[in-house]
Amino acid sequence: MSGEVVGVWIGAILTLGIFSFLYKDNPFYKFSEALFVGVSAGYWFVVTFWQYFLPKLIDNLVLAYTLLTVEGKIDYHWVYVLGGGLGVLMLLRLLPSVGWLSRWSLAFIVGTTAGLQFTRYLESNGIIQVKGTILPLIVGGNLNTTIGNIVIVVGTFCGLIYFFFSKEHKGAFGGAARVGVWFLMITFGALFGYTVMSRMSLLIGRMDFLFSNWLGLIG
Amino acid sequence: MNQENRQEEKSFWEKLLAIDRRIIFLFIVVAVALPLFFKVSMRIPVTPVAQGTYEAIESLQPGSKVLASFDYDPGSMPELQPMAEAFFRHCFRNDLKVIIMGLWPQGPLQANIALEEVFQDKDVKAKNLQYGIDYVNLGFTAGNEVVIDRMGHSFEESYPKDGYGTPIGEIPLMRGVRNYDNVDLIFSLSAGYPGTQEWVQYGVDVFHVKLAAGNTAVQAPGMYPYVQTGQLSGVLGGMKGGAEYETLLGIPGRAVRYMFSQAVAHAVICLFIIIGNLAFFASKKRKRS
Amino acid sequence: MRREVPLVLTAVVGLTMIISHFIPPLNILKDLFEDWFFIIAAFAIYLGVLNLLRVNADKIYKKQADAPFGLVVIFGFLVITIPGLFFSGGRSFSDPGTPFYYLYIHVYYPLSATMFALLAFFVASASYRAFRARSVEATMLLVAAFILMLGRVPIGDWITAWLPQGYRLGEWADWIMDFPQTAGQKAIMIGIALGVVSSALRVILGLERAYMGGE
Amino acid sequence: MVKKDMNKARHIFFESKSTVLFLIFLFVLLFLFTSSSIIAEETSEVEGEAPVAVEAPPASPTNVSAKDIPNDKGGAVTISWEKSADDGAGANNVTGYEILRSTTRDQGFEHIGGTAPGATMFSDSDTRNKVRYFYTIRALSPFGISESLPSNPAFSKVQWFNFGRLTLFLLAVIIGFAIFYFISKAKAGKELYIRKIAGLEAVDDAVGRATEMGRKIFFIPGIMDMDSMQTIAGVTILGRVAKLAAEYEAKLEVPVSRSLVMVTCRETVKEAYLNAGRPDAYNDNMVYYLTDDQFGYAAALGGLFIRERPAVVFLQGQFYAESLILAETANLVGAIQIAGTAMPSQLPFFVAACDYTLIGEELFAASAYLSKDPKLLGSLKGQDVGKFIFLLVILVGVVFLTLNSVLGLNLPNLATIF
Repeated sequence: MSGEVVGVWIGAILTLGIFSFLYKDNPFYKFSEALFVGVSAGYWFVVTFWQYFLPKLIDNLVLAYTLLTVEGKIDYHWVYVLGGGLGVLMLLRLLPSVGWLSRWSLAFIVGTTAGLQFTRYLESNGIIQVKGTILPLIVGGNLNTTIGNIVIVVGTFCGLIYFFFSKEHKGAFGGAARVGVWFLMITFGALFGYTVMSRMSLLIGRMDFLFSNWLGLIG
Repeated sequence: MNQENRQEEKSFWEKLLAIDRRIIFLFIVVAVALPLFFKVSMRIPVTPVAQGTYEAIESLQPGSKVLASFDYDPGSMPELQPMAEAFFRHCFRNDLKVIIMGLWPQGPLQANIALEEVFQDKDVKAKNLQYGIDYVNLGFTAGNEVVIDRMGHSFEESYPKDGYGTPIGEIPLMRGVRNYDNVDLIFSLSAGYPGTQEWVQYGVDVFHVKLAAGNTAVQAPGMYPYVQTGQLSGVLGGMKGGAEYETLLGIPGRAVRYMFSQAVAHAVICLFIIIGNLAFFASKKRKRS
Repeated sequence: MRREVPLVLTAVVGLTMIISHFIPPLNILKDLFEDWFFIIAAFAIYLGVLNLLRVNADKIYKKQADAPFGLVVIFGFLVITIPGLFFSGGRSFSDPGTPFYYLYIHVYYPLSATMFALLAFFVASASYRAFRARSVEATMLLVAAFILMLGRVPIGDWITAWLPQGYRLGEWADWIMDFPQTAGQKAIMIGIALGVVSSALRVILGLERAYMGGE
Repeated sequence: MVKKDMNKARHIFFESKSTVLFLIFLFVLLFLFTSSSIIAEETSEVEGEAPVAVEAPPASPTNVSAKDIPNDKGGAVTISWEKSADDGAGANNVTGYEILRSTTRDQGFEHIGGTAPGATMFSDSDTRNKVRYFYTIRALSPFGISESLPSNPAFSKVQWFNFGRLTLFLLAVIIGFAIFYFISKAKAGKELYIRKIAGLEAVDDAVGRATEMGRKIFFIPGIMDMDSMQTIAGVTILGRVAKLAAEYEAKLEVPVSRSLVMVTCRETVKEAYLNAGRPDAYNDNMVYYLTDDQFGYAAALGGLFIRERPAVVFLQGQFYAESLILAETANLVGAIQIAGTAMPSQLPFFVAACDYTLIGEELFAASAYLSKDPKLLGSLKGQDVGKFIFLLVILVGVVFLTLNSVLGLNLPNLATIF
């Protein structure tokens, strides 16, 4: 038996192990699930080691060290010691007495995320989408575009009104907010349909694996 | 279970509502698996957004360079792999050069899996494609959207070497490719973060590149506003999107074959919602009276 | 020290990231912070892994009922890390042909794909037992979902074949996606953008500090 | 309640005339500045024509021009040219272009890069600032090469402000200013009005019902860690729910999936019980950790729901695929469900299966609404100012374009200015 064939069998057995949960919770499922938890943790461990830890931290420090020993100059790359230091602080959470130090690293992460997202979201999800909503409501000779533009402008406008918090939803304002909710609901309906589509596709993929790759029933 | 005094026999609807969910599961197994055994040729309706992606690639001149970002993992293979294969077939048929990269560690691997499949084709084999001249796989670089941003200045900064350790300066295809100005289209295949949305925000909005995409069905609806504003040329949504692409290309593949299962599964879900609601309202009415 | 340093750090880093978006020469600081971000994120993943191992080692040590599964978790972890770190050719560890790649394709992939495929079954049972047209809004949602689910597969066109071309279910689905759905998505996107902006500002200014554990 | 004096409150936004004037002023500025900094660029499309085989070098590229790339930190120059007459037309035999650079006009040109046929642009991102460079372009073909005349001299320089992002900058300043303004206003004791949020009105009743039935309340703060804004919002809502539970003497349980979330939730719930005057009723076991694993967590919660048959289930935070498993199980045991998340792909399942759902931004508003913290309420108002500006731009822009289209006027297109 070649490695490939063994591999397909391992895959098939694990697939059935997870699916057995649908009948009821059982040791076979628990085994597969525990294996999944372990393997995915290990997978990420290996990937982060080779692709983040080594190139971003170790390589930079090695460079700094080499420059120091070979050319005797103190290089800018030494600042990566600070980054590594913040990383190590993160691990201190495991020790209750100094666990609070990990807040420093968390603060750094939160700060960078907040700063990056601030400008990005305002531009791409805010300004550009607003620009894209500025459409003429009447397009001569093209009924479809006319209706489409009206729907987009009205929907976006009313949807935003729904999210207004400092004004009560009543009167014309409330009416607009209600129209906004309808648009949101249609959007959710579409998302619902697409999510179902996505999940079914995954199941089809697994079924096809079992019937064609493993059992060879489908040509 | 909840033992109330209402021991009187349950109505048909109540019994139906209390059905063991394993029976429901069984329906789904049958609905998905059985159609796999039939070869039914269905007419696949093509959506305008899928057409947009197809056109974006079709309109490129032979020799143009396409940067393909593979941002997904095996979890989304059934949805995105058919698109990946169709994409490579399309590019090779039209003599486009493909530069593969990944923002997800597993992405470039998925590209290799798709390439292996595509190279089995007779037409593709006949072209005798060469690594480094017709296509190149730069591999993965950590950094999410930051990579997109930095590539705007220089590809080499983010990808000094390709996935096999060759400096990109030594790869013929990469000669003269400094940044986005030197590629004609970016194709983003993505299953989440980082993915098409980041390509729009950090690539299109900042460097004004042309972008087409293929997404999982969960993600696709969120891309429509970007298509409407023109930030994105088009989007293929899920396995269905893959089937549309295969149809447009005239090379029906796996996604088209799966569509029968998909269709039956959708119909079954719709029936479940209808029956569930009928049963719910019927038994509620009865309780009230 | 416990409270002040993190607050100052968040503020300084956050403001630098924002300002450098407008002042090109400051990009160098932005790049540096981004690198640090990934270093810390890697450590955060290690923290999670260590936590997981500790919890499971605990289970085994205390001989809890599910101790054997604790052993499986640790086994699974080692089975992929040892080849991945030592026997898969260093940095090209994920190339086809390495042991790591083999485990990825034949163990990790089937497990993760099947986990998500389980959701197909849960969608089915939830659609039968939980998704109710309980209000006008929920009804609109379900109707839109119906049109999409049927319209996106050939069944939709087949049911509505009696309608003229251009008015069949598939085209309804296209129309919904292109217009009302796009409009709704835009409203949500713009709303979220403002939500993110204001939350980010609160965090940077130190007004929102729940992430540090309590007020 | 929050809205004691509705009329007064409604006016807060428009009340201070100077604020409004200031906003309008900034707004006008924004238009003026941006309209001057827009550069429209067009790339030409190429049509393939039947080739005419001529065995001679191609026509040379023309009109080579070079200029500094605007709004960057320097170190880059962009070069553009008109393609060879034999590229895509004529003999149609150009196989690519080569870009050469020199610091003098006549000699010393060195290869710095190449492009595919059809290209008309290249960026040289390896320049020294304030050094003058000349560029020439070579058209390559199987039958020889031909070189263009040198370009104008160009040098790269550092820009201290990215004018391409001026709109963004001004908007950020305005919204930031508005948030500041309302926070200080709220701190000064001004009561800010926030509209009713249906799901939150139901919280009191739900907690009361749990007490009546003698069943538990479960609060699930999502599956993400404390660095997610949604988890933070969820925890704030938990504080309010815990206080009510303490007052009504209902039984509250908070199973979580992250250790840091556990620590935070414990502190929050403890404080709420203290504030309600029932510190004795609190114990640490009310908040406990299940597992980090997504589906493991969902399965464990499913088991808990079935065994305990809670009266109320709160799902408030960041959820992913597990959302529908949770909603279905809670629905099955007949619990009242109050859900809230800003994850668009999970919202449909909550809307279809739960009694009340907070949608997107409402989740963030809820934490402010319930906490009545002036800082949070103030920032919500600031957000509304942003929304107001966006709505105004859309409205004015749409009216302009529509008038243009109907009456043939020539009003400015805000989409290109904004």
